[in-house]
Amino acid sequence: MPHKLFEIDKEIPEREKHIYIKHCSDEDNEIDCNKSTIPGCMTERGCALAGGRGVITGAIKDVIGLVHSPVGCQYYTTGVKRYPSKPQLPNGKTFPIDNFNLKYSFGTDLKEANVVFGGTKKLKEAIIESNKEYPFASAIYVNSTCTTGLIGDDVDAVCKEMTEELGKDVVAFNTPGFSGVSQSKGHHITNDAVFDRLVGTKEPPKTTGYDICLIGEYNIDGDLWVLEKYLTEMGLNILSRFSGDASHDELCWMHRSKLNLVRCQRSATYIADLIEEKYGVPYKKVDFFSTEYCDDNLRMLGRYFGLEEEAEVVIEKYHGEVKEELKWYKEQLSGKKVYIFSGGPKSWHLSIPLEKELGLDIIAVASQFEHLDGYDKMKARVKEGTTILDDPNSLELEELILTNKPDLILAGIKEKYLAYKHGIPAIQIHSYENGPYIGYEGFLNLAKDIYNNINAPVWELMDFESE
Amino acid sequence: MPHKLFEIDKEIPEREKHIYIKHCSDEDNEIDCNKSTIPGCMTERGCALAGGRGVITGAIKDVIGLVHSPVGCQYYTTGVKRYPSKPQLPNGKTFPIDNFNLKYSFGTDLKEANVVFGGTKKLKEAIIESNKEYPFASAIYVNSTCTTGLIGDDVDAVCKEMTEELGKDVVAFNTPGFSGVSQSKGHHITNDAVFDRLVGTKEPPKTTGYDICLIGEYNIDGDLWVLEKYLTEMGLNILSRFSGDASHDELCWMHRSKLNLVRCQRSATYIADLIEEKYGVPYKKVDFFSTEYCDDNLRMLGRYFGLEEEAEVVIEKYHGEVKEELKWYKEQLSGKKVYIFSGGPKSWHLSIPLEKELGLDIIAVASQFEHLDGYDKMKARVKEGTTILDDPNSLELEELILTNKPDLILAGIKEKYLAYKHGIPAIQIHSYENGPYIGYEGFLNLAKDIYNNINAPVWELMDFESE
Amino acid sequence: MSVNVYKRDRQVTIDPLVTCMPLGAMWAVLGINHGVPLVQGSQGCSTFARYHLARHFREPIEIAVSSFHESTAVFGGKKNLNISLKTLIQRQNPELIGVITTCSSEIIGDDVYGFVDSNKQELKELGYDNTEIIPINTPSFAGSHFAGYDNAIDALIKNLATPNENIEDDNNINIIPGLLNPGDVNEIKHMLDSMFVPYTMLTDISETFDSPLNPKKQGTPYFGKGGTTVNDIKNISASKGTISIAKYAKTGAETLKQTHKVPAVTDNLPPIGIKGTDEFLKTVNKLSGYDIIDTLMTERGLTLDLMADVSARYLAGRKVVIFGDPTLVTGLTSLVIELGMEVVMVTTGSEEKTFPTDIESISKNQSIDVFSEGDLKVVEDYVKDKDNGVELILGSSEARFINYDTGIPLVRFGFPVYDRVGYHSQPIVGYRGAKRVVEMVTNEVLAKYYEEKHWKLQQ
Amino acid sequence: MSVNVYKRDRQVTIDPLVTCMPLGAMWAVLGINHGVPLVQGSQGCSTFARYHLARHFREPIEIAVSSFHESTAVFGGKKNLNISLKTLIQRQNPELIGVITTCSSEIIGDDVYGFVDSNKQELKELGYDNTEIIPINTPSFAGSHFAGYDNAIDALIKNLATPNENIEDDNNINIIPGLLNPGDVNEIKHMLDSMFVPYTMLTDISETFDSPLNPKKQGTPYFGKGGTTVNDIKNISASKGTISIAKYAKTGAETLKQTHKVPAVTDNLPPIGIKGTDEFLKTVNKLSGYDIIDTLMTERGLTLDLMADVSARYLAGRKVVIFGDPTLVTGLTSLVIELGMEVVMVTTGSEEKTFPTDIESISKNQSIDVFSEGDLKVVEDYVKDKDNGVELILGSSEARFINYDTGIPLVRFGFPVYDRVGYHSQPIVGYRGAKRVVEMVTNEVLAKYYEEKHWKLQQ
Repeated sequence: MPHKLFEIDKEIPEREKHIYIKHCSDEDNEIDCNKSTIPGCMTERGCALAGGRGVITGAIKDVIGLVHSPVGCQYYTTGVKRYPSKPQLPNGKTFPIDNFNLKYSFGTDLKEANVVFGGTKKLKEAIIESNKEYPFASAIYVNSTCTTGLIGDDVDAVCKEMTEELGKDVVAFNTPGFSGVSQSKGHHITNDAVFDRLVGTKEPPKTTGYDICLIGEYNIDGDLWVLEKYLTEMGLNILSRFSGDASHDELCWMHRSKLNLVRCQRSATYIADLIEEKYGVPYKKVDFFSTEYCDDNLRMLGRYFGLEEEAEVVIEKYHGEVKEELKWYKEQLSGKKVYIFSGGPKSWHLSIPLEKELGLDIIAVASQFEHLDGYDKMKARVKEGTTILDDPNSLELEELILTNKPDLILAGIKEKYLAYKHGIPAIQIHSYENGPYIGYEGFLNLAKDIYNNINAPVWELMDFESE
Repeated sequence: MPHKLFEIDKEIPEREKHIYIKHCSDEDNEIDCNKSTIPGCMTERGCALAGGRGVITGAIKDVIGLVHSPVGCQYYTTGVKRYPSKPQLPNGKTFPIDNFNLKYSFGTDLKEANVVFGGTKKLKEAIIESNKEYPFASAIYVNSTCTTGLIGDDVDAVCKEMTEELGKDVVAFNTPGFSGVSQSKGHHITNDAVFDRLVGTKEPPKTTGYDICLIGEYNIDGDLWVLEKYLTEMGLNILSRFSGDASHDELCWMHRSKLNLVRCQRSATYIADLIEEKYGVPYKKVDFFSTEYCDDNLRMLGRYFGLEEEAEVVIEKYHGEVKEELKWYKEQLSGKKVYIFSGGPKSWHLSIPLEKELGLDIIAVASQFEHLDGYDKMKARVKEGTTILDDPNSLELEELILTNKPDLILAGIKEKYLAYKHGIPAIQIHSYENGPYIGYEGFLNLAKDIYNNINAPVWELMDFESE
Repeated sequence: MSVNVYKRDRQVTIDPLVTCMPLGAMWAVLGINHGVPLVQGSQGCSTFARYHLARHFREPIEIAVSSFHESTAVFGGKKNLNISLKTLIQRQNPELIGVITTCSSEIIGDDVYGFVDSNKQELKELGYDNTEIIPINTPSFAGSHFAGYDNAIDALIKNLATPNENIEDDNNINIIPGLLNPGDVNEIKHMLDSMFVPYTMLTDISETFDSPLNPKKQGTPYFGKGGTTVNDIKNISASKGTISIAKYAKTGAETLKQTHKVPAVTDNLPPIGIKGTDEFLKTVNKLSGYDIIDTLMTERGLTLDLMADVSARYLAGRKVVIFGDPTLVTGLTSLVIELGMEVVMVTTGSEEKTFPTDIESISKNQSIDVFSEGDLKVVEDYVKDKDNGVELILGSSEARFINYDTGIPLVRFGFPVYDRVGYHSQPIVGYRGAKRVVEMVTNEVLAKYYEEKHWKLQQ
Repeated sequence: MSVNVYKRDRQVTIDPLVTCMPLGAMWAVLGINHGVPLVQGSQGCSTFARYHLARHFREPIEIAVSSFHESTAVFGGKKNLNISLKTLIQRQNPELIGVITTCSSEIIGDDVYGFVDSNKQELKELGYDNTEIIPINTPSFAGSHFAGYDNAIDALIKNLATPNENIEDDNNINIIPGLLNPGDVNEIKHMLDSMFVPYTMLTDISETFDSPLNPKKQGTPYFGKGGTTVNDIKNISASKGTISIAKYAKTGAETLKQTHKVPAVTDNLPPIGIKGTDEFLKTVNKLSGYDIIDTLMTERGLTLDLMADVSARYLAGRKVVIFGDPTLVTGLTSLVIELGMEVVMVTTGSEEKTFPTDIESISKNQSIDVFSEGDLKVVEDYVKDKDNGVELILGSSEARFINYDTGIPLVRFGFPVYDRVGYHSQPIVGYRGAKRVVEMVTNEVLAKYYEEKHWKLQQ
């Protein structure tokens, strides 16, 4: 009986199929996933707009991101992600505003009249005005939303018209919040739109035999810059990024990459597939969390590009820097029980590294919006008896805490403070605490954050009477 | 009956002679002043150490100021005055520590054993250590205090010995707190010591026919820098300062000045007299508070040095800059009643300017430690009926507030908050609020502070019921 | 002197200062003891709001959603709501569920009133009749979160307040706080407690948004501590009066006046600054008959004491921009003027009809630029225009980059403040809140404008 | 782990962190309702102290002086004292005069006890017998202002506490707060009030050093509001116990124990941080028998909640230097360690025998450098030594130039704080004080170490 119905779920037994306890090697049991959430069950999932503008296009440094919606959708997607960007552009110029993507959001702030009479006129004006305000922006990305989806505004047509009028790309992303079952749908829509509308429309200033494209790497808290350092030092050239610290132009010439590396395989394999299919550019799924995966993947790239020695130099240098410290942290952390609840793939990225390299005991893994392929990887990478949850809700989190008594939870901001209330340390694994978390130094940062969270003296002070 | 006994003073009738109401032209009535304060009467006066180290030597930028005392005397004189200094030295070098005079105080922190067995050994060690810590200090000034005065430490002898040992000036200032009736005694002692021990011991790198020495200007909140600007622009050369923003060496060559200007005539006329007597350098008492005095005194200097035209240029420039604004302030402030309670001469410096140039009504003036010559000037510069007080105490201030109902008090920090408690605005006239207060721009600063204090909306909010 | 009212000359909103209606309704519902907001809409509508509330309060924010998907757009949201209510009640057994509509549910024409009615019946038959279910209309495009809050409070009052025939006449005062932080609500409670005035906070987020950490006492499912009980709201119809602190949240007070004859005071200055707090206390005194006691006058005196110490000396004439919640901006403008500072520009992000005249009535001899329905870009352009000589910004963390780019100090208040800690739990209202604001303002001025001339700080 | 105790290797003091004994005695006497300190010494001894207290509290500080001059050195201070007492009593009619000796009066051998006795007789004959006159020995060279405070409290207790035969046994607790700020004393009072414990504060500067501004109610001659009454002190001999918050101020508690059998608790952690406050409340509970009520536990939980939010995320391992009052430094060291930060160095400026062991007992696994009898130069050298990696300074305004020169944030506490406002009126003791410290520390860390990577502040 690998599935498990939580106590709190007795009234919603359909949840049983979403929660699985790993048992021997039974490969057949499928976890129910990527399905509609039970209404009112206190899900942690978001919507397609979050997946599109929030996760992907919000990381691009030089575009005007315009949300066509009542004010809320724009408000909520304004500068909330930890997506720093540098103003350097691939043409050698400097974008006039630092962290433009974090600083400015644009929106149509639709009012009742617009809903009744349609919002396209306001959208056009907003596009023109935005462009006037920041004429140096490389492109304008327009997201449609629940409201504009439902009232039937033809955002594609407006964007097409505006592209011609302004002489720069104005791109429509049709991401009404109700599309699909989670933010995952927004990823897919955005992948498709970027591919359909942009990829192949520009050529890079120059190409080399070592050009790669980092796909699904959003530069959370500087992750991308860590990888960029390793890859550049071993001789590769980052031709495009999708989409952390990326410029608009880079997306347009992703087809010129020699190899695409897919970092977040949930949100961005789509575009890698499409590019491979249309342009024949191969891709590799890569994993740079932890020192071992980092070693492996850098070596793989070394082999692929004939840069084996260069890869070893990079590995020796950066792995060497963290080895001793990680050893110390492993000693401190051994046996501590951890529950990983990521948005998507971090639950399978991190399970083995945390166990092998930090001695932690992964007792449960979960994801908001993974698909079956992701759950298969999760299953493969956890030990017997580990609980795997799809789209767990707040009440399940609480039951898991009280039943399984983890020492630490890796989750998002919504779960973090809930865990705290039950006396359990929690780290924000979506946006990190003191990241970056990728690569060698990133894994050390993660180890430090884990150590500091578990060992924060405050947890020993909970009880007045025990003093 | 020009003297007045305050109601609160009925048990200490000797106070009557210290409080005088200006009447017609009776010149003969002397105000009792520069006498011992009645014990326990809540005087605002300080001690000789305050007058010596606090007022005069604490302004010098490049000397180690060492207080030979239990820790309190040092503690209390550490960086408390608003005496900024610039690190530039007359030899063209830069003193390695910015605002050294504000940042560091030195002391012997005498303990019981030192009191019993004498403190000179500790003093020597302290001098040697201080010098070792800051070998670039130009000299070491040692103040004796009540304790070291009473236990009979021969500070002069120690300083003499140390001067030889260290090869730099180590100067004794014998300023026990009980010397004299107020801080005024400390001024005198310090004037004498500087003259006896330093003046004439060095020669300036070069001299000109326009060399002057600013005596009794301590650079409160940057006052000196204002005057320096005017004087330099009209072609004079500030050869020495006594002692704001001064270097030690400047004091040693004060005798080479062509003319000494005495700014604070209470604390520093002594040394001007001594220099004139011994070296024949004439001095002028100057007054740069307000635009009119500033005009007059710059013109006087212009005549003296044959720089009449240059003086006019400076006057036109700087007086011109403030004229209109001062006019506006005068309109706003006309008729507001003011009580000036300064340490020394500001009570006579400011009375006419505040009336003539700001329209204020000076209803009372007072001083902590003025001497008879000062009170004569006060008397001469106030209108009929003005109350003049010598060494007024807190209780008299309260009676004056409740009886005469001033709109503003210019006084020190100890009186400021007491005035506030009775709902009366107060400006710190010793150390200023938003100074500098001297010169044209300084007078405008003072006008602004007066205006802002009187018009602070908070004074209209005192009464809950009136709303 | 006067205010100069400017309207934004753009259609596009660049960095909005407000969000849409549902958030205000969630806020209101989360002030109910064991209250759960249920968003009738897409998952983003709850998740985004939870995220934003969580990062401000650093607390768990439990908001349910009926998870609209494509099919809902076609078939309507009735089924979603049915399942949601049942799931919520079965699993969490809340005292109250606020059914909060969204742009989606409103556009597709969901009849939430009808849905709720039929559901209540169904649930009753299933034996679940302990939970109040309150429909709240908050079509996102119809207003800001302030309006959403107003609708929610009104809906709670309309649906819960029962006729006062059976309720003994009491001395209760109702307070509609508006979107105040826990620290502010606590300060209002402190003032009322000091006067021994019984009150009902409509609603009370002071503990639900700022709950103590005490795992041993923490039950499941999680509910924040405190909140106004459903019963308390049922009993408000016999109150002595209702004070709405925020003008944008006066509808509930008016409803209560119309339906139950409870006097309503809805047009006062908020209790921010001396005058505002004076006015508030006098109103409480007038409505309740309870005396304003000396401890409050001591607090007043302590604040005045600080104001006297700092206003002429450090603050006079310094130019200030204030943006945010219209009530808070109005109150802070009053306080900042009481400090002798110069308010040069204010904006609220939402269109509040009386805001310009409110500002004008407190502007004294100052000339203030009022931007109606501004956004952060309006603030940024104003602050970065050197001709305006802005020396201080009062606003939310939204202005962090303006502060970062210009070095002009930002004194944080209101919502959201996420780049510093503790702000939500400290007041700006009341005399003690005023004192805190004066401290913050002065200390920022000292650090920025006096530190470079450090000697001025020596006494 | 351990502490490394260093002694200053200089005879010379560079920027002292303490002043001499009389200031402590003045502080104690100013905590008496209508109490006046009378300094038997030179004018500087009162004026300097008034200046320093005034710039910290921004309040009138009325301290009398008997104005020693040269003649006094020759003839002794008897006449000065006679006149002073008469003048003071006639003009101000205080409830109590503390006659505070100085280096001068002690060196010339003034017998203040004898002087006061003969004066009392004289004054009685003149009809002035309402004022208590308490001689307090504070020879400046015999210790720091902490010792002066201790002497004063002890003198007050010795001279005023009357045998308890005629006093009904009561539940009173005595608190000797040490040189705490008004905000701290108020917080202690808040905790006791919450528990309904009756208490006598020995002495209480909470209002005399922080008086409300209310000119209409302000009498003359000026006395600060509040303070402990002479009568209250007279009655303490029947108390349930005395808690001395500061170890340097335990003599009075011991005296009361010896003379009146009042239990004394003098060796606890101060109520700073969670453990310290827990310990304090348990002691109060134990001595008084009154329960620790839930509101205090809520405050505790709110502080823990903030600590959980910030400690691992922003503060863990950051290196801190703390200097100042030994009690406050001990308490703050405990709190800072509770935050997961690393205290690398502490110093007090005075020589406190138990300070190193106190620090050691709370050092947990940290290695802390303790400088016995340090001065500001010790702090400066330590902070400026890059090898020490100091990231934060907790101390008084004295460290302003270290902050100015290095940019390392200074979180201000204690005495004196004159370059910012409001600090004296806000607590660092108790759970709420701890919360305030955590807020200040975290916000300084965020501004200094996170602002440059601003994106980290977005959630």
